[in-house]
Amino acid sequence: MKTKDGVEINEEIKWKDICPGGTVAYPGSADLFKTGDWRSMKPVFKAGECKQCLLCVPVCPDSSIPVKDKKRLDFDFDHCKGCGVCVKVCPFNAIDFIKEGK
Amino acid sequence: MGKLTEIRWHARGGQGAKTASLLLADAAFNTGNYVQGFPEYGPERMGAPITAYNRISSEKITIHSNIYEPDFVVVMDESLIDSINVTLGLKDEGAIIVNTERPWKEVREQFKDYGGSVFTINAREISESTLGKYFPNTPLLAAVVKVSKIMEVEEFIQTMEDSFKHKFASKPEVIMGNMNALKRSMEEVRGYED
Amino acid sequence: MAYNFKEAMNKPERLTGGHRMCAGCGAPLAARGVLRALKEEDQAVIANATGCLEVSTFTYPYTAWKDSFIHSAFENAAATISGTEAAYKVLKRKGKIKENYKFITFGGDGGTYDIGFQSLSGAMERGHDMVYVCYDNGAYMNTGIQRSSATPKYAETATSPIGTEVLGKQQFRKDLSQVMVAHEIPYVAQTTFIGNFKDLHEKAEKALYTEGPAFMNVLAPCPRGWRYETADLMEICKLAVETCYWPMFEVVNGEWKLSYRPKKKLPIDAFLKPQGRFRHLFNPGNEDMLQEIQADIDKKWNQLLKRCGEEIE
Amino acid sequence: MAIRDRLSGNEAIAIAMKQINPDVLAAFPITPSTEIPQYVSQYVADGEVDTELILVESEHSAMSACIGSQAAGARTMTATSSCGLALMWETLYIASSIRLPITLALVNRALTGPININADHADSMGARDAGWIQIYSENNQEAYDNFIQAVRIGEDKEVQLPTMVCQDGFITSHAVENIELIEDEEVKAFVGEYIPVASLLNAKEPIAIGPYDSPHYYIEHKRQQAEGMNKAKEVILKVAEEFEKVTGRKYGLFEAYQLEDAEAAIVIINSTAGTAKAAIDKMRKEGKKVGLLKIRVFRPFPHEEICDALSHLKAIAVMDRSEGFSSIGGPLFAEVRSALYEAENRPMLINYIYGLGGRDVTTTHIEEVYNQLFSMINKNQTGQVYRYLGVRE
Repeated sequence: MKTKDGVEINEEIKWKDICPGGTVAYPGSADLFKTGDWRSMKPVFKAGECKQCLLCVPVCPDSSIPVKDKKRLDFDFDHCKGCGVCVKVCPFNAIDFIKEGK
Repeated sequence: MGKLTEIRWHARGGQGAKTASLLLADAAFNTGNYVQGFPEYGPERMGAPITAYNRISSEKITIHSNIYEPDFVVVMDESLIDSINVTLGLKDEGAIIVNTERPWKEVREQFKDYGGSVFTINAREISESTLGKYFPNTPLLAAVVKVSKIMEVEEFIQTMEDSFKHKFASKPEVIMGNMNALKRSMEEVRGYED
Repeated sequence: MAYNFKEAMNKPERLTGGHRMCAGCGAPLAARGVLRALKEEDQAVIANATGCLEVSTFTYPYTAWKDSFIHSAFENAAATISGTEAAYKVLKRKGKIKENYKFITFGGDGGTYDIGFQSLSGAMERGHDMVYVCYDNGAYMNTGIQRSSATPKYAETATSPIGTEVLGKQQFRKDLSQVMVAHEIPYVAQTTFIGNFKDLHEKAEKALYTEGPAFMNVLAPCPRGWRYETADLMEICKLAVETCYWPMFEVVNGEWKLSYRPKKKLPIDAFLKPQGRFRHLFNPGNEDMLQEIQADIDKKWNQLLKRCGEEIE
Repeated sequence: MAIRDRLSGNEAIAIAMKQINPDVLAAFPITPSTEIPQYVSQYVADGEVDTELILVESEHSAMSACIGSQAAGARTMTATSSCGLALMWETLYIASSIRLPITLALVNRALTGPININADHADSMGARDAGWIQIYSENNQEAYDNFIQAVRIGEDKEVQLPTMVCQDGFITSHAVENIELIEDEEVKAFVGEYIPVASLLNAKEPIAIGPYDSPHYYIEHKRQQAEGMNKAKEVILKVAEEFEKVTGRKYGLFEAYQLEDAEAAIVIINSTAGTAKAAIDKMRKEGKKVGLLKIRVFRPFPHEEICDALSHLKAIAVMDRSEGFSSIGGPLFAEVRSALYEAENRPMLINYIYGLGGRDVTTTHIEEVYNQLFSMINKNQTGQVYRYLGVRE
């Protein structure tokens, strides 16, 4: 992510270059921040079992169940924190919940 | 600094001393003077004694303090005389103007310790007979101007007429009443036993 | 507009992942749920009171919000957005802005029930065209779980601890939704996350597209503060509703309407038991505390039924 | 063509607001600034301005609404005094840190307690580190002129900071005096159109304002903010120069009155400077070399310029109309003494705390101060540095 003047915003940025007032002109830039490594448990999407009821979609606190053409895709593991709420709401046991790294 | 005239007004909250000081400032301003008009700095409560001030000068005024040695004092409510030393600091070459129905002699007697001139004006009578109601400001303004000579009487009358015409455009009777009050006050303000 | 679940889910996300809320937090569900009710073509400005949601969704330089967003302080989110809304009105009038904007404020119970209550009350009274959404997790979670006026009676928090003499918070929670109804604003709703989010969605839609101020109180469980397993979020919400701890209702121009009536009201134990913050209530000798809570729930439920013109139990 | 008029300080600010025609005014009444939003409310009621009023429930909300509004790209103003400014304290910092050029008319009044409604600089001095430009006014004319200039100063691209324009409660806010107003069209042309650097309401570029800022970035943001204040000095002078072209009235960072050949001087802020000028005129006639430095811009503080202007003096009294409870003097004293550290020959320097809570200050008091300075010069001894003027001993 860069400032308007094209300077990369990272912990090396100098005071003259940093965004005035901390105002950020990149809506949704948190997408670049990966919270996937917070996971200790991991949901596993079983596409074959999924009936595309989408009940798992609104319960995800991390907006990590992408939907395209009214069908859910596999998890966005860049951001999924492994809370397991989706696992519990799935009426079809289409999401497994396993230890991360397995 | 050119000729500076300082005036202090005594009244009770709600009687219009602040307005009177502002009207005097207006009149003096309209006749080309530098002016200040300000109330005693603080809250104004109905009935409580209040003070207002005027500075009028031919040159720019920079002082921003209260007035402790006024040239003129105006007492809008004579019941204050018993409780407040209204002549405090008043210059002997100056004068005090009291709004009263009593004879001049009696009032003069009341201020026997004051070495300057004492003037009286019956603002109530003048106001009620010309305006039908008690609005002491116009008579008192006229009295102050007459006594203090801070502006030419002709100029004063002209500027007041302009301002009444502006303020009461739709009420010619009010303009007329005020002008009558003004002229009568100029004649009836009393400074000598006559 | 009738709720089409799949179409709602198909809308582009207006709150991205990559924010730093706890795993399993309820607050982002409230934010996502409300934002989904926006028409896609409508712009929004979101204000946020200081709190978990705010510090986690906008940590420099990462914002999780796709819409314009402003945070100024803890107690003034409603006042801040009222300034933005007023600016919009005048700039629109002057022809400087073409787009349609909606103004939404999110605040936790701390920023809403307590420190931000004055600014909320003022903004509602002034009649700004805005929606204030409280995500109520029943304590000051951002500072480490201290009691708020939304904390339920006898709940354990860091400032209402379990001691030898005193067990948890000693007061019942403030009924903020009712206080907001007393402001006589066009729309007040209380809801939480149930099933396919129809209730939240429809209420958000009404709140957003009713002219004037609207208030939504959304129960948003906090697994850390309430001490339950993160995966149980939806179950906890369901129990809150089925026990009538958190009834769902709306008040449209002063008319109360119950949104959901449990077929059989569950005893309050069902909601309290899964939560560690109430564990002490289930120790022998504390039965009277449970009874007291139940009696309070029953009383308030009946009051609500009456207001909504429903048959009293 | 200048318009000759007579107005109170509050009226003067209100007229300036009317001429500027801001997009939004958010305010809560507090004596003695109350009249300002009242007048503007009347302008709105009479359709004389396009301004959207937000009549909030507290000053905290007033500044919060100003933040929300200015961040939305609207030119925004407010007015307050005393405890009102104190209640804004938190949000003053927020406004300046997110670089919002809000304009605030401050009518200086003592802070409670005990409660007192009269002139005193405790309010603005308490906010001196909040990152706001502070401009002070001796009388209604300066309040008016400063307020119009403030809009330009704060909005300057190099500055992007909020500005408060201060005047003394009651003493100038409620006193009617002569004033020269600028024609409406000239004011409009002078302040120009507000073009925000970024706006919440720019659909092409949504922004996020007010982040959680970690230690990795916070100090860089503060350093950058400080640069805005550093740059403000030259912008203030540039704007003053343009203002002079329109009005013929000259403004600098401070005003030096009879200072050039003076031996004894006072440094002072706001209305008492006028009283001091009258005292100086009198004493000059008596052959006494007395002068005055009146602070116009307190933030940014013009250290070098003040040092240059004062270093030739023999003795100086710095006059503070607020206590700092530092036990060595008020805030203005601290600044002036610090500025004079760079002087080769430092004048003797004392501090007077004066006029707290509206205690009246006359020319006699000012003469007393000069006499004290001459006594110091004669004895070549400073004596007590931290003094009170007009307190009953």
